Amino acid sequence: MSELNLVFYGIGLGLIAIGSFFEVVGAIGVLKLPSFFLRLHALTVSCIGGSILPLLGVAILAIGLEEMGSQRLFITAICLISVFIILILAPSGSHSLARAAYNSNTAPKQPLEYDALSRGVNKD
Amino acid sequence: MKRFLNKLFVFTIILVFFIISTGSFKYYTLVIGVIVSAITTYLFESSIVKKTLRLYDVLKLLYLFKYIVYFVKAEIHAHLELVEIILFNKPIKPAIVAVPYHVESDYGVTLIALTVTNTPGTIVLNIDTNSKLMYIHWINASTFNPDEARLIITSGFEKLVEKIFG
Amino acid sequence: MNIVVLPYLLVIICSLTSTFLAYLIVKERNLVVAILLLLGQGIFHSLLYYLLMAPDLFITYIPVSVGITPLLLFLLIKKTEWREYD
Amino acid sequence: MIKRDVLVAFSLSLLVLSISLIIWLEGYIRIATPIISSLGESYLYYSYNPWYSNYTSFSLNVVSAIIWDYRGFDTFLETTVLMASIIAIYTLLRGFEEKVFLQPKGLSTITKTATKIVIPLIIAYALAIATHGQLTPGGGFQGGATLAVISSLIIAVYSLEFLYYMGYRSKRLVVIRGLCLIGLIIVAITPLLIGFILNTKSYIFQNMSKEDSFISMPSFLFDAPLAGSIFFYNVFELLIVFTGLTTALMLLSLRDVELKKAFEVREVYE
Repeated sequence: MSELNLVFYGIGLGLIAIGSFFEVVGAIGVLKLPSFFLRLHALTVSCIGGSILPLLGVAILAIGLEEMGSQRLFITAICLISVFIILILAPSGSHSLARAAYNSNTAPKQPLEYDALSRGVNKD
Repeated sequence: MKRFLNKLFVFTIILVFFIISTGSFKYYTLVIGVIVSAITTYLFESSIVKKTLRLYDVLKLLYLFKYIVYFVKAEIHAHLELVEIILFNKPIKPAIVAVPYHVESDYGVTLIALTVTNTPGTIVLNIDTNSKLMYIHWINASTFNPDEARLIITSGFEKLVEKIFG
Repeated sequence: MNIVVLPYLLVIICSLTSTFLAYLIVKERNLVVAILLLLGQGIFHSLLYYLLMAPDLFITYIPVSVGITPLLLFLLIKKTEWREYD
Repeated sequence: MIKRDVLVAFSLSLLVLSISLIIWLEGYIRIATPIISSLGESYLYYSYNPWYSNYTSFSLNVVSAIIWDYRGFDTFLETTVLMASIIAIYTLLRGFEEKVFLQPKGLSTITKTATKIVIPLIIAYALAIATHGQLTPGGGFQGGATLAVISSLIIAVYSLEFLYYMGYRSKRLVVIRGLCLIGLIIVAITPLLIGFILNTKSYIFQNMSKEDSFISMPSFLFDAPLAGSIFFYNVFELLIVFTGLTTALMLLSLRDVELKKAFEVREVYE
């Protein structure tokens, strides 16, 4: 293994380690925070930090594995495409969850200090 | 041919995705991929890209690069703040604030909303296309005023998004 | 522990957990929650297919169990009632 | 419901444990025994074997070879099973009308735009699974189920009205499904017809040349094995499964206004 590949390998492993830390933080946040809307914020932490960073880590790690031949480029590309798709779909999912929960009044909104949406605004 | 660049753009993206998802680079894959992406482009091109693309739109890739750098910086800040809130019990002040936006196109609005939702600490709750307001649930609100909130949350993204999508 | 035993252990874990979830689905009164649990059971089943070396069934089961079946069941619930009564 | 919460938490922790074990054991997993029955061994031996062209089907994916070549007639009857469930739904809802109001509502702009970007990618992926069914794991049914996810996404995000706007009607879909079944039959009897014209012996559902008949479907396209009729079967099966599942989804998501007449008809019959 050449030195450049070793650098790729190290960066990949480091990104995966940071990602697992954020995953744990997100899980603690989901258990700890008081209301549904606050828990969605913790979910975003474990989505971006906990799944996008490790995917990028795997992509970089796969470039370093020279013995896999040309197949490693496909692994890298698949990881990057998954990152793109998660970046699009995960926030739109949490947006529609929050919108549905707010409009149907199923989740308690407290604690909430200021609500601009309830002051005479039409909901589309 | 009308809107040739649009068709070429969509066609290339789908062809590249097809080849990557099969995991092989043979003539067979290439021929089938060209057929499949031609059909998909014919069906979906007009609904995906509304604007007619021009050749100098390639320069917008530079803004996209700048946008990614900005996005990564914002992500790191927001993550550190959320870690502080969750692990070290930093006091929070949740609020729903109204934030105005000035982007015209659908893609611009979507990109701003997705970026705001992607940064931990802010979630777009609802969007009002008539009065151009976004309602954002903010975990640690420092202000309730729409214009000040816009300066803090979206104005940095919005300048770049306006240059990319217009 | 011999490393050859571990795959069998995994199969046991997956099948036991899907049995737990099946019990919960039967006992659950709120049908929306029951469908979400069914989705989790679908993920376990697809893991089992992967472990038992059936990639074809694995590819089939993911869209069917995660994409189509929940939507069909939600549509059915929307037409009737979302809660069971005694 | 403390007991239920404990069970759910326990199951989820076991899920995480099993996924991490799977990733860790990537190289060691060997659940199937290395001893294979003689029948399975013969399938493995002959499914891609250019030196025995009388027995092979030129398919790298053994499952595809078994499903569409060695037991093709069985699978052909299987594809008609889903038709029975659609006919059952039609009988329950007889008399319904599809009314087009052309005012699609759906979720917010953000979700709609995000879904719009993803839909062509799903189509490309589904077609990649189906057309490479003879090379990698996958095939017609897998691709069709993946493609049907699109219609479920459109119904959930854009509402049923948008499917009408795109030109989908349940009757049209059933007609397309029937045409694809006819296409399957045409592919199946093509060798028989050619044999009839050339006045030699040939079989129905024949793929490669046999000992007593030299007629064979194309075995290679460019540089990859096409596996003869398996490719065509996969493409038709994709359309059959997609239209079948989409019809079921559309019929089950009909609105009350459209079903009003169906209830009246049912009262008359009862």
